[in-house]
Amino acid sequence: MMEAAFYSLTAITLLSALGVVLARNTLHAALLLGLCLAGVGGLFATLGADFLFGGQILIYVGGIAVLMTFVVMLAGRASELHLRQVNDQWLAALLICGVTFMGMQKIIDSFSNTRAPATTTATTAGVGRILLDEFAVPFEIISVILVAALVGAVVFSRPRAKRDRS
Amino acid sequence: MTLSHYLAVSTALFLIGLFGALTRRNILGILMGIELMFNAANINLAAFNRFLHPSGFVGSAVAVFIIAVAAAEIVVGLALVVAIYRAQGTLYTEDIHLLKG
Amino acid sequence: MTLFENVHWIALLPLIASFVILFLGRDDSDKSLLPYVGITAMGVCLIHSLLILKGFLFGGFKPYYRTLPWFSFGDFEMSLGVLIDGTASFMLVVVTLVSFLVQVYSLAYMHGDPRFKRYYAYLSFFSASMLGLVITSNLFVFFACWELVGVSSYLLIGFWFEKDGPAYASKKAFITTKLGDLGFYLGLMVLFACAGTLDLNMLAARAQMGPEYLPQQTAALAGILFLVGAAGKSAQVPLFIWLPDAMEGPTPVSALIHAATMVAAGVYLVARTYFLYAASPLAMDAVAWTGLATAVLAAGMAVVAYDIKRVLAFSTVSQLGYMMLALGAGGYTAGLFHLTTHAFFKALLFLAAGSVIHAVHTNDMRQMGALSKQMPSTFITMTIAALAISGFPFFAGWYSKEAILHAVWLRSPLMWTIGVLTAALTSFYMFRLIFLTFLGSSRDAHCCEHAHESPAVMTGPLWLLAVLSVSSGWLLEHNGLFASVVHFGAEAAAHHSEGGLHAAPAWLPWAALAAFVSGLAAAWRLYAREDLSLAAGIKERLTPLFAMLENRYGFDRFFLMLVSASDRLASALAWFDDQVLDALFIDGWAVITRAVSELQGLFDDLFVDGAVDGVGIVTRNAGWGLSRLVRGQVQEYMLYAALAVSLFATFLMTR
Amino acid sequence: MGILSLTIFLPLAGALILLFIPKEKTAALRAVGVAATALAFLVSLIALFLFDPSQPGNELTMRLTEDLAWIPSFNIRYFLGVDGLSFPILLLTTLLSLLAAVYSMNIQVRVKEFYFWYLLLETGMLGVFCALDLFLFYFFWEVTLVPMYFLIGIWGGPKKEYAAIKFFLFTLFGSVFMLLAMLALYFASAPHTFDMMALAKAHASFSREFQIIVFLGFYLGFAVKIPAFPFHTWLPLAHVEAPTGVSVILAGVLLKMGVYGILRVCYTILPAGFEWFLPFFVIIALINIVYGALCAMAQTDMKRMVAYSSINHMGYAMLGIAAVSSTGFAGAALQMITHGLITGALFLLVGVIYDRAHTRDINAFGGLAAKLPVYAGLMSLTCFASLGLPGLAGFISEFLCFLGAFPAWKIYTSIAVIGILVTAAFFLRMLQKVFMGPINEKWAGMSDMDARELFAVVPLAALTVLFGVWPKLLLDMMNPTLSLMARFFPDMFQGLR
Amino acid sequence: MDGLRLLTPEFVLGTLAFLILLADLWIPAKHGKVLFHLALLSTAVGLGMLGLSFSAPAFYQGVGSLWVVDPLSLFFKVLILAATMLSLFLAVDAKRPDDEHLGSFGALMLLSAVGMMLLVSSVDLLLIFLSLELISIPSFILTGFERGDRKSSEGAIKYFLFGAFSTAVTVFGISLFYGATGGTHLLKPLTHYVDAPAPLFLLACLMMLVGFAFKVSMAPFHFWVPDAYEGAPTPVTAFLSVAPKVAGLAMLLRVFTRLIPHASLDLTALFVFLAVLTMTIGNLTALWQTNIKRLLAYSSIAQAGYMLIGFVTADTLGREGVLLYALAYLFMNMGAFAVAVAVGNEEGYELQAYDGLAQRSFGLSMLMTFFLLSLSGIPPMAGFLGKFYLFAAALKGHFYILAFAAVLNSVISVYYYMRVAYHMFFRPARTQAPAKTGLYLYSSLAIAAAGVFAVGLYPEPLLAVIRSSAAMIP
Repeated sequence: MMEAAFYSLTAITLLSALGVVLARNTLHAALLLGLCLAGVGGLFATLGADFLFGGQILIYVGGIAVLMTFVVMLAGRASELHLRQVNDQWLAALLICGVTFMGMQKIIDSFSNTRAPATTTATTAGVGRILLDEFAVPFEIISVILVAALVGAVVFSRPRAKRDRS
Repeated sequence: MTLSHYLAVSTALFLIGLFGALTRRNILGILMGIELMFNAANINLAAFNRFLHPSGFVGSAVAVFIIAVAAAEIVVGLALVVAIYRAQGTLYTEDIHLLKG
Repeated sequence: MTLFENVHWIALLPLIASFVILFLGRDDSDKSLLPYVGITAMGVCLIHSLLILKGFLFGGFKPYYRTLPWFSFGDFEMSLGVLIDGTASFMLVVVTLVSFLVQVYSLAYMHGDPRFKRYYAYLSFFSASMLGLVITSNLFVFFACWELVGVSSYLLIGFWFEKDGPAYASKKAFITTKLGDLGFYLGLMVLFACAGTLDLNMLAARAQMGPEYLPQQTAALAGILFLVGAAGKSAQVPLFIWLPDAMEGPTPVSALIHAATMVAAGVYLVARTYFLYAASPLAMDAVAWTGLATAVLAAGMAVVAYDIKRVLAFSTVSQLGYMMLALGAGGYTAGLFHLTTHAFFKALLFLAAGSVIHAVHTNDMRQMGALSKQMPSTFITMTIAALAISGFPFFAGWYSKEAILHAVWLRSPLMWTIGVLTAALTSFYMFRLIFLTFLGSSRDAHCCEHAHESPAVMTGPLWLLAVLSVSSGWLLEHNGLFASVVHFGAEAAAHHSEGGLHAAPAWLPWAALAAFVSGLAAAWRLYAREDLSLAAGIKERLTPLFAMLENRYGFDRFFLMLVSASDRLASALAWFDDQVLDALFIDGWAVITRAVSELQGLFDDLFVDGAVDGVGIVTRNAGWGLSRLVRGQVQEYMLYAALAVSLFATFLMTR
Repeated sequence: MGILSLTIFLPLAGALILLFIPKEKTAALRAVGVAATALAFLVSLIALFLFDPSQPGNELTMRLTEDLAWIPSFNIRYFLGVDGLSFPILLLTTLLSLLAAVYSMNIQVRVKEFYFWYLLLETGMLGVFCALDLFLFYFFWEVTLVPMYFLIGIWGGPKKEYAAIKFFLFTLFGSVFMLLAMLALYFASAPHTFDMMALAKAHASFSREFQIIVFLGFYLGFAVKIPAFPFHTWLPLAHVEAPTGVSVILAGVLLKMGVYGILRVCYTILPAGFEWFLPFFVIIALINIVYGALCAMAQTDMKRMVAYSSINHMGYAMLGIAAVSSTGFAGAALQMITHGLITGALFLLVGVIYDRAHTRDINAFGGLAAKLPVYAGLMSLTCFASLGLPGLAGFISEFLCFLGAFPAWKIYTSIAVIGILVTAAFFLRMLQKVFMGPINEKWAGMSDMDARELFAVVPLAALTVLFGVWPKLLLDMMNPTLSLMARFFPDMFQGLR
Repeated sequence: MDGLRLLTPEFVLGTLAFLILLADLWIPAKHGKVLFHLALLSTAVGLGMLGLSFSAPAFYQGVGSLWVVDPLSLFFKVLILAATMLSLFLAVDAKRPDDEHLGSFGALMLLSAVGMMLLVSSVDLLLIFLSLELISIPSFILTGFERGDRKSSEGAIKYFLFGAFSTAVTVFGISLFYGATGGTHLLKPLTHYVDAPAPLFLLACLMMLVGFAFKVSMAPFHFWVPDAYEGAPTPVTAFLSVAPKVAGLAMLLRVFTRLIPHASLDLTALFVFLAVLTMTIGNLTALWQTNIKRLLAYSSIAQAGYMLIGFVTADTLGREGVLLYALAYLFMNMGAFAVAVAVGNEEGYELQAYDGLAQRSFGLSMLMTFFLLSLSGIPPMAGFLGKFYLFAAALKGHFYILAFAAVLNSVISVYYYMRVAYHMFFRPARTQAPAKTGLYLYSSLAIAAAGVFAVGLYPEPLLAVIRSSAAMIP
């Protein structure tokens, strides 16, 4: 059961991720991103991280992916079908990725016998507690960061200035 | 399921994201790639929390922060993208080359 | 002994006079009275010198030596000092006398020259340097004066600097003598390194203490190096090349410098450092052979010269060779005796030649002829001088040459043979000069018809010198007067001078006389007539020989080649410095940055472009170094970062 | 405030005053500039009376010392003092600065900046010769760079910018290694110090290998400054492009910093390193002498020729040092002074003719002696002094250098005398082409030297003659120090003795 | 949750930033400058609070849960606020297209500064990560603040993309770190991991480093620097070139020399390489620049390379060197940017704008020369002493290659620094009008110049402060 869930979610996640980076149409990519993020959420669920699962679905899938899609549609012309969505350095990038994966293999293999302990705890409460206690200051900071980001959004989306210096 | 499986998935996701970030010609594509990389980290955190350090919640908590930061970054990023698109009508990186040398 | 205590004034007075003449008075014309300052100073010096000489000859003066510190360096001290012995006292008289006469003579000769005053300043300066050289007790000061003599001769030879000839000649003279001076310079170092002093008295004392204090090699080395210096100044082989050119200077200058004084400085140097040569047979041989070679080679060149002053110049070189030969053969007294007598008759020859030139405004003997009637005084005095130099019995030159040949015979009959041959040549070319100039027919009417006798201020010195040329030999030889004052050490003098007379065969003087007569006869046969075709015929038949003689045996060409070679070397080095060495440093790091950019280009071509479009390597990599790395593509930046991380990771994981 | 500080900082004070004078008031600016240098000169003359050259004891005794804590964290002190080696150079510096400042009154553009940089430069130079703390030494050393950059770059000749940056980079290149070497010494000493005197006392505690490496660091800094082959290539350009007054300072003083440093730092603190390097050093000296002279001979630009002759002359000083004997040291120290005087005068004189003719090409002139007797006289005097004519200062110093070096390096010294001949050759050729021969009618209207020029040149010429006939004046000041220095390491440099 | 009081200055400043944001809504654009003054006031208040922390160490210094406040962090906080203040000075007198959103500008700068202040105190990876984000996000926005300017947007997007990218790598590293140690805290005993680092731990450290390196513009993570610096409004460039860089260095010093010493990870050789690479790339590339901001950007990369020396040597001397250099760098770089602002207001930022500046504004060009000379390490300016300190540290720690490379680099750097001087002094002026400056610009110039000379000429009092500031609690 778990294995089936894991492998199917993995397949969804990785395949849609490949779609995100390879799709010629940016809109497709954005939609696949949503799917991929949902798949990751599913993986969280298989790990028993239900708080994370909720957060992932709400924020990522419901927020980020949707926002991304909007922007893609907004910037319609830019996401038109394009001859090529991949630039000149794909070979180098591929090499880097391949080499890195082979390097990571050693680390990944070292955990091939690590299985999950039997007991799982409901994480939501625990995470909530830690956020308000040990990580209270970071929690404050994240709110400041979000405000700053909002200010940024406001600044950037002001109407264009009268004169263009370039 | 062993930890290796999850690590393999996260690594793969990370590298796919990396590949996307390095090769997409469209700024939005790069952004999406970076998002994938963030998610790979989150999988790691959740998996480590579950497999190696089940007694605490630090991993999950950190993942929550990462999700929030990613959201903040996306907000800024998308605002910038929109601004650039309005100014220049393009989102292709090779068209954005006033600054170089 | 106030004579001795004030002896340094002999050098200082003309020096002061020189500065007075140079800096006082704005009038540079011949109206200026300042030259008389110089003449007066020289007169005083002359009297002083004569008094000293008299003291040595008749008053039993002992050599005088006094020093005072000049400066100290490190652990050593350099002293200023005077060392007056018999040799120096004779030298003093010779220099002051000739200098005085030349200054008087120049009053007329240089009359009308725009830089009349400066001429006298230079003359006084020269005399001062020369006298300083004579009296000093320290080889370092000797060298200093030696150089100053050189520079004043530079100024005097180049006195008419508006003309290219003198300008060139003065430079040539300076450089050539400077080349010799390097030897002197190194010699000083050799001696100083060995003895820690350059004081002549101390060095001589050291030499007498034996070879452990002055090793034979050191003595030989220093001696030969000094000989090189002397060869430069005294125009010995192979450094004689400057002297003929130096005739571009005013004739009185030639008389002063190139006859009597400066060129004798080399001989004087050898004489002053004779203890070195006495300690080293090798050095002695070097001196002798150099002298001999010079004597005969220069005589040969004198035979073919037509410039009246050049004949005299070569003659001077030849006679200086004679003196060197004498010194090298151990005839210390003989050499210096010849130096003294030669100074008189050679000065006379030059001044007389100057008188001729003054009259006819040319140096070329082919344009002269039959001047004896127009210029009787000059003719007579010059003939006297010619007789003296050629060794006419009982004239001054006869005595000194006899003494030399004696000394040389004792040393080596071969040298003697060549010496006699040279004497014959001397007689030949001297009378060739006399006959061409004063007898025969007037070959260039334009030159000769206006010729007239020079004024008394010029002929006066001529007559005085003529008297000396005739009498000085007998006066000094008489009773061994000269040898009693001028000798090297007690035994040496006895052995070489007096003792030698008994060892030589009796027919020896007759051989010299025969040489004189044959030379005179040959000259008479060839040149004492209106028709010179016989001489021309000989010249035609012996063209290669004449060509060689006229080319001065190729020495000039050799040195010119040396000069142009060093010029070329200099240009090559300058080019190297400018184009290679400099570029190496300046472009060095440009090369490095370019190499870095090439690497980057390689990387680009392999990975970034390789897959799709090969933008030409050339266009991409031409130039801008690392900044090409930043082409404004953010993904490239990321690529480099990712590459770095994966490289570092691989590096970390695999070690 | 000690008298050395006063000397050093008077020019700086002048520079600061200049900043408050409007740039249009050129007369006032010039007056302040010259006055500051003159005051510094006067103060240094006063110091001459206070200076005691004697050296009792076996260690160097510094005179007129000032010692204040500056950066105690690094044991860095404001430590000034002079001895028989540095004090004459100090006097030379103030004198040349004054004369060059007077000569530079003909600068017409940007007078304020000129004197500002100029005075700053003087402060730096004076500091270098007084500093007894390595840090302070380096501090002043670097302070000289920047003003020189601007002085060459703003008021120089056609290639001034290139020359300026080349000078800057070359010198900095050398000096940064000096910085490293200095730090290495600091850490090697116990207790850590930059005090040159203390370091010299501690020299035995540094291993030979360490000394060699540190020596090379210092040498690089000094060699560029001297300039020693092959680091000399900045010199011809910088000298040629710099304005006359600055060339004088450059050749007269800045080059001395290198030689001074070799003696003060390399020799006293790092004898083993110096001993190791000596065979190379003497070869470099030889190359400097012969190569410099030959390069000079190939030049047709008078200034360039003089510049190369500086390379040659500094070679004599290096040769003197290579002797490691009191005689050689005396020669080198004297050579520094005499070269400063003579080459300073030469540059001034070349400047005089350049101001009139706007060319320095030797072949462009001819027969000027008749037209400009005073100029010709001074020029000949200076040229003869430079080629080592007795009676003029260069002769004594040159001779002492050779005399000192000969016992130690017979072959090299014998070859090096060729330099004398070549020097004579090119100076005489220059004299012949410029002053002799038929007059070039183009320059018929040329005027002889004016009062400003004479004021700048005549003192130098007079001193050249004075020290030529009476070198005792200088040597007595130097001798105790140099003899002591030569005795420093009785059991080293055996091969030379 | 203990030790919140230690962060009082940060809280106060953050609150003030929010107040300014609010005020921005109320104050009309034409009085926008008031907001700058408010921001300035806030920095002054922040500095005051820091003064308080200095004066009452028992209360305001100590170990908190995720943070520590020790002399080292306080020193850097002062530095950061000073940089912020000077940048705001420049912002007041810099030319702007309009006066809108000036409150946001000031507030973002303050927030970024708060992030840096947190960063230098952090001893927890989560806090470090969030501080980095708090620095970065306002920085992105500030960089793109001149929305009319395409260069500004372009700089911002490049900065953002590269920043987000390196954040992603860092986050992955943090996740691995969590996996290896079971937490994000750095204060708990890590000896087990540090003494025999597992591949996982090593990789974690390496990937985390990417984000840190990005912040201090360590090569090869420096590529964003010139683009962002050129595009950003000049006061922002000044801010970015100093504050985040020194903050990042402080964090590196704490984390990788004390908590996880790089020597024990055998990473020292790598850091030597990176330090050399950073200064060399910075300097060599700067040689070709014709834009003053870009030139200063590359120069700032090189300067970071010098500061890394102290990080590599990881001893007291090196740390003191970093502190001193950071302070000197603050003065000299701020000074240089102040001049750049003054000239750039009318003439732009190409080097041609500096042609003949000496004839137009003599004082300005002199000051610029001094700042540049200080940057290249010529006495008697502050930069020399800083370099001296760092070179000394390198030699003392036997990092000869590093010392060698550093001195060679400082020679190379002179070439381009002096090229600015070449334009100012050697080229003829195109106009005669002096460059426009204002009171604030003058004050910042004066402060910078005073700092540069005071540090260079009489550093002893300062060195005492630095010695005491080099102390770290953990």
